[in-house]
Amino acid sequence: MAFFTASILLILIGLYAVLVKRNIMKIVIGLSLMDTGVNLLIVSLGFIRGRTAPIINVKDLLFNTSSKVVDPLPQALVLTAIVIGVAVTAVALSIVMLMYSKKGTLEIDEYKELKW
Amino acid sequence: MILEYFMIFLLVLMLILAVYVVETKDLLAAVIASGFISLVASIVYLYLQAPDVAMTEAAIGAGLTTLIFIIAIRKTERYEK
Amino acid sequence: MVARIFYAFLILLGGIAYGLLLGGISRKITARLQNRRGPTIFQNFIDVWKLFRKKTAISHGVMFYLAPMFRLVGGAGTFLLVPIVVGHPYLSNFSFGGDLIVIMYFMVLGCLGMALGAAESGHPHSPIAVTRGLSLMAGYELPFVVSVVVLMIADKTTTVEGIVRAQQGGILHWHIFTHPFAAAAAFISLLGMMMSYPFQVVMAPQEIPIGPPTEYSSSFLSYMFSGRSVFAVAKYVLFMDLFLGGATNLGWAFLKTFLIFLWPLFITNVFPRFKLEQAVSFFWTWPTLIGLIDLIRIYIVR
Amino acid sequence: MRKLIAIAFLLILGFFMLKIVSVFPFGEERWGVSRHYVDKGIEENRASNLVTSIVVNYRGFDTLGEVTVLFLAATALAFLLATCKCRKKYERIEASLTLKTASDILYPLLILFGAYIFIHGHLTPGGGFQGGTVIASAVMLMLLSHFTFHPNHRALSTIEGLAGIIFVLIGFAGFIWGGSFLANNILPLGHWNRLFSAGVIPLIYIAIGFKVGAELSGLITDMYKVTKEEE
Amino acid sequence: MVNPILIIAITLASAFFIGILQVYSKLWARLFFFLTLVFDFFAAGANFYGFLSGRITEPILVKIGGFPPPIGINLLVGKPEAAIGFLIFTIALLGAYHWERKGFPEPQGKIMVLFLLLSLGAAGITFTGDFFNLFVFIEITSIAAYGLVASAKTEKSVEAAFKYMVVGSISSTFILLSVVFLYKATGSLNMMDIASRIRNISLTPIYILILLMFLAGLLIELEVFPINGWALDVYQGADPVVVAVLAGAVVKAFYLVFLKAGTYLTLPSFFTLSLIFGGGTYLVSQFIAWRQKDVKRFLGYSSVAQLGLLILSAGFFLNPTLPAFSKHLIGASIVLFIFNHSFAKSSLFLLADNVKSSQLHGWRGILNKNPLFKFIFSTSVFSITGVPPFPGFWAKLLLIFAIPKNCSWVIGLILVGALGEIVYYYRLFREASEGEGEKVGTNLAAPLTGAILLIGAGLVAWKMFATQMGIMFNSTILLLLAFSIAIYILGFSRILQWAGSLAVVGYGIYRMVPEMGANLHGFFLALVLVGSALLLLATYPTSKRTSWTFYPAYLVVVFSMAGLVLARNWLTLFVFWELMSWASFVLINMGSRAKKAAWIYAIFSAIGAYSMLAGIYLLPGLSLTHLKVAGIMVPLLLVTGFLVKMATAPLHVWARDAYGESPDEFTPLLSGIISKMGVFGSLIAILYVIGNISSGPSFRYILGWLGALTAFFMTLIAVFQDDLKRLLAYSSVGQVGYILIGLAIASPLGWNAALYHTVNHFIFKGLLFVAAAGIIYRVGTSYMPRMGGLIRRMPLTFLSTLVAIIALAGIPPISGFAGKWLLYSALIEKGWIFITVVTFLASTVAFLYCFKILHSVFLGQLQEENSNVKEVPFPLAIVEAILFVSLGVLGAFPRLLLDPINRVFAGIPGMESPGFHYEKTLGVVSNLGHWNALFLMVFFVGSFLLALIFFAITSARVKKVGQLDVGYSGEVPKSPEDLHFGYGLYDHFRKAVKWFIYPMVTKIWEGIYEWISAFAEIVRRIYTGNVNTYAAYVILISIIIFYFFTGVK
Repeated sequence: MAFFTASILLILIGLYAVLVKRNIMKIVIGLSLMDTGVNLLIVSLGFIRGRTAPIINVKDLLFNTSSKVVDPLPQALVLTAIVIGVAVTAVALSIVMLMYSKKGTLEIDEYKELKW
Repeated sequence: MILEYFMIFLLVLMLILAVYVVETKDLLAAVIASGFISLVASIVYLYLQAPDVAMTEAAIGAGLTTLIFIIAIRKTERYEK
Repeated sequence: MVARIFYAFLILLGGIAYGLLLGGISRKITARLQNRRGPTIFQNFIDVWKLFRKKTAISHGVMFYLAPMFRLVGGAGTFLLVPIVVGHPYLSNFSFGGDLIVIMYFMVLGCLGMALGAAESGHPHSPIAVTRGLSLMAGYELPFVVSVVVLMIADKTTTVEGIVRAQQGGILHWHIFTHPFAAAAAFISLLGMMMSYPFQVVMAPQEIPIGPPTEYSSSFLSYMFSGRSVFAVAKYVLFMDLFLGGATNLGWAFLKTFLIFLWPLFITNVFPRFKLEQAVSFFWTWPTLIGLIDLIRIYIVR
Repeated sequence: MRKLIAIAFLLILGFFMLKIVSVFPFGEERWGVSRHYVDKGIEENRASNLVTSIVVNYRGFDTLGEVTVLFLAATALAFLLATCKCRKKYERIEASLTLKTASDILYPLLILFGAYIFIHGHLTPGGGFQGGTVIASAVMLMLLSHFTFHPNHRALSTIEGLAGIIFVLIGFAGFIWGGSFLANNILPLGHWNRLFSAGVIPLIYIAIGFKVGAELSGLITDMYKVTKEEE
Repeated sequence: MVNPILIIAITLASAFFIGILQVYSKLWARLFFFLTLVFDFFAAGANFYGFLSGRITEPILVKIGGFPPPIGINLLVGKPEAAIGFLIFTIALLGAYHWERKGFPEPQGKIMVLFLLLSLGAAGITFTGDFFNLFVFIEITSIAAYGLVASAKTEKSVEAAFKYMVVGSISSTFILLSVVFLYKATGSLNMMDIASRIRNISLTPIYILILLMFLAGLLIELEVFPINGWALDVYQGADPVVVAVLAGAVVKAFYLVFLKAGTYLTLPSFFTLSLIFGGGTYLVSQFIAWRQKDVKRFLGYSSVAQLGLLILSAGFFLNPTLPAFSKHLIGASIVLFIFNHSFAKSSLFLLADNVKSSQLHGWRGILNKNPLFKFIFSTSVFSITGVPPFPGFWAKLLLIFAIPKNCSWVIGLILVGALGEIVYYYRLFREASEGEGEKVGTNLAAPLTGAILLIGAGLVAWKMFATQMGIMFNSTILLLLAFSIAIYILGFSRILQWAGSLAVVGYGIYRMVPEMGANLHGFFLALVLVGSALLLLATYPTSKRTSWTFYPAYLVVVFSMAGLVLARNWLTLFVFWELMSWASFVLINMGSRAKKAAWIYAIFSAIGAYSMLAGIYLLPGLSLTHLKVAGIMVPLLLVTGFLVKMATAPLHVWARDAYGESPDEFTPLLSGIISKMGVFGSLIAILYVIGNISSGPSFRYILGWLGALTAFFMTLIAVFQDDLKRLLAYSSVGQVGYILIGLAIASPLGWNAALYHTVNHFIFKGLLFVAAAGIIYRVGTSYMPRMGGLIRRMPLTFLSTLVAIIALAGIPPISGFAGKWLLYSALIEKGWIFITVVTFLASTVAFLYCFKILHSVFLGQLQEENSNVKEVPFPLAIVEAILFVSLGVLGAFPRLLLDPINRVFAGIPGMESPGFHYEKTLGVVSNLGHWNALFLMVFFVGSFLLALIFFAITSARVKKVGQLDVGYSGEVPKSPEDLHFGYGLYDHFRKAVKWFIYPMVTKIWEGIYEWISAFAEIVRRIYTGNVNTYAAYVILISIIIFYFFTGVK
């Protein structure tokens, strides 16, 4: 349960940065924090107490595998999610750099041209 | 049992670091700290029997992400107003 | 039919003569009231004849030329559509041609003709007078319509004959007594129709010399004059039919129309003049309200 | 005030999330379709690493998408920063000789290590993505230490493109000869826990390794080379 | 059939390949790019066609890796997926082509990859049958979209991209989490599998919460209010091409996911949720666009609103209690909406790309300089706002009639929103057609294709759904409508077009003769066709403009009116009604100063049409027979629609300017015949619906009062008009008020009066407007004080005008009196005495403006600048002559018209006896009075001639004098200006009635408009432009959803 709580808190802290921080770089950092939290949560969801990693490198594991390993699917999903996360971060950072090159500031208040 | 307490310690550490990341004015420090969070997370993944994820998180989350953040901060500004 | 047309022609001539006579009488009475001698009561005949005999007449165009005919036909038509003596083979005139609605709209024809001719003259006073006249008409029409509708509803007919028949059987059956408020409204609006004094805005002597026909002269004017006279008589007869129970013979007709004729005459000599907007506002309030009393009564009782 | 409102919102949101996860007790067994992956995985794919088995075969289509995402990110970044004029160049300090020498030595080693990771993706933890990242970190090391290091952009693009195409082509091969896209029955599956086993899985992971390595290297280079013209 | 995996794999491979190729050769990269898109287009098209033609019946299931569904990922392509896939690649191809012609931004290779992967991602979203795979494709789409949105690299575009990125990340986090939770809860990621598993588990609040989380993530992508700030910013800031693809294709893919989620996840509150969010978004967005000054953002509001409507429809579509037929209709409507919106909105955004400024004032007048642009723009706007025969119209119609009666308030919501849409779209229309604008870019091929696709889709929808809805079209009418459109090609020569139009109308009359006059429908048909033919005759010479569309639009109006009166079914009537309204909108908009008028006309037309539609919806049946309805709502709604066209107070606000400023050659039709369609509608509404409700009599009494008040106030206001056409406009409105009174009486006499006056009003008002057109053509102004004395130059026009005016005033012996007489008789017989009084007064006041027309235009002094004008052109003179002769003949022989009217009514129960009979001496005799038209005519003409001859013989020599030769205080006036009394006619009267002519109703309408705008202005402020706020809204809305729809407290 501690894992769940911690990862949810991580998500929330990340979201907090998105909601409150006025620096766009900080917002991107918050998003990446959120990603970390989400990944942690997913992996914790796949965990089964007392099981081993889903790598069948010992003969013993070959039989009756499902009673011996943790759920590999969430891990596979997280693998994808992490890569996607870094991709989003990269694009986000390029957008931030582009924004900075336009106005020379990272303050969100300067980026309110589009509204209403 | 000790392992579990250690894990809880790590989780708390992550949260503290996360708060630091959010609240510090120094973006570079924040990025380094968030990389550290990923590193801690990868240890946690090991505990959760997810070596693949642990590797990925260490390589991508802690390494690559931090790196591109640092580059981006170098190209923009280091301190939050 | 030929006989009928012939008599109608005679009656029309009589009507014109009566109208001119009444005009003379009115001038005489006005003069006497103002401590003047005044012209003779036949002065209007003299005027018409004099104008008619003038050597040249000035015309401003086709409509200007045709307007007096319009005026005369309009007046004559109105006069001939109103029965003088209901049921009389000749004195009921051409009342088969139409009912009260027809009469009320036909009345406008003469005015329209005159307005057209006057307007074509190109004299600025003419349209001023015409617009005043029309505005005033919009004013007095409302109380008049209220009372007419009262009568139509009360008698369940729109024909003049029907209304007259409904008043038979004694003086108290006259609408002036059975529907006094409606009658009052109508008689007040008669003041407007006759352009007697408080409502004398069309031919305001100080402002517009003689009203619409400013540019008219000689024989044109004589036609105009005749038309106007017979038009006035038509209205008196109409009022007689509507409110005073009609007439059983010519004598009554003369008497009643003369009485009606006297009413605006006296008012004329007592009151000062309204401005136009005052006149319209007046008509749209007081007489209308008075008429509405009877209208509402009818609406409820019906 | 804003902070308080934000915290209130987030706490409520967190409450709901906690509510959800509270029905899945931590560490408890709860199998879904993955039971099939676990029980039949070796039989069907012969890859010891079940995660790899899932990532590359059962849910290989996701991975194709994932590769695409990375490719997309690299492309988008290259596109966006192509004309970006960011902050002035830092005064660059020439790296020390130690660093230069060490990175010269480490560079091939790191690349080799990365290659090892993705080649053994079906046997040990790690795979194309992790290996690719290690390769990219080698490139980064060189970038930092050598002032004049310029990865060949054309080569990088070509490698990443070809690797991607190879991935798709392997899928097509499955489509043509194996009956369905990405089918893992066109090559002999081999024996469990051997390097040459698991059919197309290692091939795909190698392609991914190359692709990710090239992409991330390119990405880092693109970001790193963005400079503002001297004013 | 093309395997969907091929589409995705080949696109992917070629994206990678372009990545290589672009390094070496841009040309080859570009070539390859288009090759891929074309392949995709044809592949997706083949699938869609396969489904449409029935060659593919089962959904295509693709097992990737050869694993059966729950194990492996699979693609599932059914009919909807195929449709959306086709749509995505169509739009993508159009967008790519447009971008190519405009020039891709550098580096080109990269942007092409992004573009390709964006469409690929959307297609993946559409095709996939697996939730996690969905997430991956959403991410592909999103990242490509972030890059593309920023691609313009302007300050605005990167700002928009950033906001999009932040909110999009939150959304995908929600989706990812909920997918994983779903996996934990059900043990599967496959959509179908989850659907079957979820049916087996009880829906505890926690499961619902998971589903809601997924939905919340989706709702962010679906741009629901108020978490759509990012979307609007994207619409405003990004390159229009990107926006076209986003709004046209990508969003539709998300919408399909929404539908699938509703189908597979069996969320109990799905209906409520989609109703609240869809309906709310729709309604709010349609109104907050009112004050928007930026065209792209404004189009964004519209997109958001359309999406809201789609979400709302989804709620109904997936409602299990819906009958099968309704479900079918809603499904069709959703498809139509999607296609309509995609094509139209993409076209509009691509058009916006051609205009330099995206500000509203930057669009000023651009339609007038760019005919092709105008065509595309009008087509798209018409389609979006739901004008027949475009798909938007059918979509709206299908949707409305599919919604069950117990949810009828939703209809209200939809229609009110649609009204808001009309207001702002036609504000744009107005702005864009006002004045002379500048040339715009010529990159129009792609939007043109979009517009053509729209038309095609509309016709297909017409063919597919009209009969299903019970809409029946007379084939002759359709043929004639086709001819009308075909007339367009004669546009190079105006006279040819005119002659062609006459031929078409003539042919129409020839074909329609058997239908004419037999009954009510035939009566109006005769009026429409014969009347229009006459008025058409008078259109040729007065126009100096050479718009190719005038005659086609004119004919469309004519034949849609013909179709309208021939309709035997309320819906058919409605379709033609809309066609007529919008074709006449086009015509009104041709007036050079009529842009505002056309706008207001559009708004009021929409008010009328939508309330009519709501009324039709509430009717128990659609055929034109006696229908039993409860309550007053239905008749009220129905009649409101017709009253708008009759311009009855308080719905008359549009009339003054629409009549006054529309092209002179069109106004006769507008006043003479189009307003009569309102009469026709009210007549059948009273006959079939109002006659059957218990409060019918009092309802009719209110209608009567409306008519009387309209007649009175409009007449009064007409007196003070100085513009000829505006005066006639008010007069026309007032006259139609009389007709309404007659209709409301609903006695034989009253309806006789109404129909008589209908025809008569057409004759004299048509004549007056034709004369006005001729006069304005000759004199060059419609401002009456600058005319005068024209009797000397235009005797024929004067004569016919005079006769028309006498008819208008209702003075015997001209025909106008008949209507008056019948009307008063009916009123008095009915006992509506107060209405009688008001009506009488109104017709008295009418004399005032009648004189004004005659005096100001024809009499008085001829102005110097008009001294050389000629008689009106020959065709107009002919029409005038025909009409004025018919006025005179009808005046003498009213039976020529009364007999046909009686024949019409003979078939209607309760109306067999006309309420009057004929006698030899008394003429027409009613229960109350009589009137002998022939006698009056003979008497009048006879005595007039007699008097004239007598005068001519006896009177003195008549001397004609010059126009300045008047007795003027002894002075000799120098110029006509000194003498002409034109300005301020009736100023004295104005003082007397100033309280009555205060434009209260106009002020009220303006007040409503201002109030809504101001309110919208306030609501709009929630889009602060700050990304923190946007994120906060997302969280807020999510927790609200979680709180209210799960039961977890």
